Amino acid sequence: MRAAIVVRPIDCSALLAEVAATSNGATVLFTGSVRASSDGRAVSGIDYDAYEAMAREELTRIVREAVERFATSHVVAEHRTGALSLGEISVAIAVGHPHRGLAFEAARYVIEEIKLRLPVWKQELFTDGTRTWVDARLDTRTPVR
Amino acid sequence: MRAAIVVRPIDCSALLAEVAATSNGATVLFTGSVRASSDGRAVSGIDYDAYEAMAREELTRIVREAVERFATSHVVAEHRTGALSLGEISVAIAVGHPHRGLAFEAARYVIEEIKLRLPVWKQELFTDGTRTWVDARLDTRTPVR
Amino acid sequence: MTVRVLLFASWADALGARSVDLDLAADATAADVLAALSERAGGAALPRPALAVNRAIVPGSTRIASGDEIALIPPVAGG
Amino acid sequence: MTVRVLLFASWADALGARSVDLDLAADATAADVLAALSERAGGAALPRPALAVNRAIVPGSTRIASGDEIALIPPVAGG
Repeated sequence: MRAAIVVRPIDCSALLAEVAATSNGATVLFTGSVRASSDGRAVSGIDYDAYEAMAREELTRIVREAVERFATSHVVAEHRTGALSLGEISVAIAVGHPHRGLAFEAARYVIEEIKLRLPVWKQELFTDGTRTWVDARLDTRTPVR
Repeated sequence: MRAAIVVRPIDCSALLAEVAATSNGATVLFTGSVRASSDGRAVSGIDYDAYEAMAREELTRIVREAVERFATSHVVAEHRTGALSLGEISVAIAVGHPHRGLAFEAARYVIEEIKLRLPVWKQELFTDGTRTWVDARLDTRTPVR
Repeated sequence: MTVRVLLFASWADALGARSVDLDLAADATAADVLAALSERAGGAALPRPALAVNRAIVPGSTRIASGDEIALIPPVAGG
Repeated sequence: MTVRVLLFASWADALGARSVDLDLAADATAADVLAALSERAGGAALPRPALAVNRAIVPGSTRIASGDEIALIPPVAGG
């Protein structure tokens, strides 16, 4: 298992190699990448900001949870930060498992927890020159009182 | 979309590139590979036999179903035949989709249908020199009367 | 009529061939093909197969026509 | 005591800095930190943040100690 916050491009082949083992019959790779449109607006790129020290710890926790829940040590996750162009990969998760059902579930678990918990923020850059921070949980997050 | 029965090694990077598009925010790759053990017995490899002409048509049908059900044209699947060593990939499915939930579901759909419907058979080669055809649906398939 | 039946996996091994030619009555059905092949296999312990005609699994009542592409389909085990 | 608060995303933009130093009472809480920062942001329309102390989100009642690593955490949007 491994978790990292990176500034370099994510290398999916390296992640797949990292979870490869002859004990595994199934491998699932998930990647998230920069889409050309957001809520109907044309996007030119995304800038990712992160609280890197905490994000690294939180991503490590999430990966460890997946390892324990789904009974495989072959889970790796990377989240990239900085300026990403259209189509570039912002997050990648690879899971190797003896059985395919749990490989799918583990990969899904990691990406859902990343979305909920990782202290990372994206600013969408639009082709019209404007930019907006995405506050995905703006309406649902319980604020500190 | 594309479906193929191949005898060469499966190139995951090529499949990922094939489903890449800036309309997609999520990509899921599934691979199945040869495990070192089967029901507690040590395996040295698997020979895959296939009714190639029908398998190609059936895999194309499965991929087309996924394209229609999950609303993305970015679905590719390859199944390899012949003699495979431990760790080699026998089947790979790549899906690109605007949204991650449907990307996962589409990949899962394709592998489950492959397992149920594709006229492909595997013969496990054990380290003790014996070999056995795997008849996965032996107990459940309704025979022709 | 004579039809060629493609064989795979355990059935190909048991019959020692990738295909067999069968002499069938003009009104033969898929079930007749399966019965003829079971007889050829003798007492071999083999999984119960289905029959594909022109690359689709068919019910036993399906009539076989000269020129059909016929294949014996053991329980599949791909992936 | 003086504490440094790390800022990210919309809050870093609004306050024009990646961190701010705050003078706090010795018995200050996480809620006090959030209140002081909201005051600095003035009327800016910003998402309601949480506070992380030593890399974990804490409730508002948590006492701040000198030397704590403190960060303002806007609603996350990674992936």
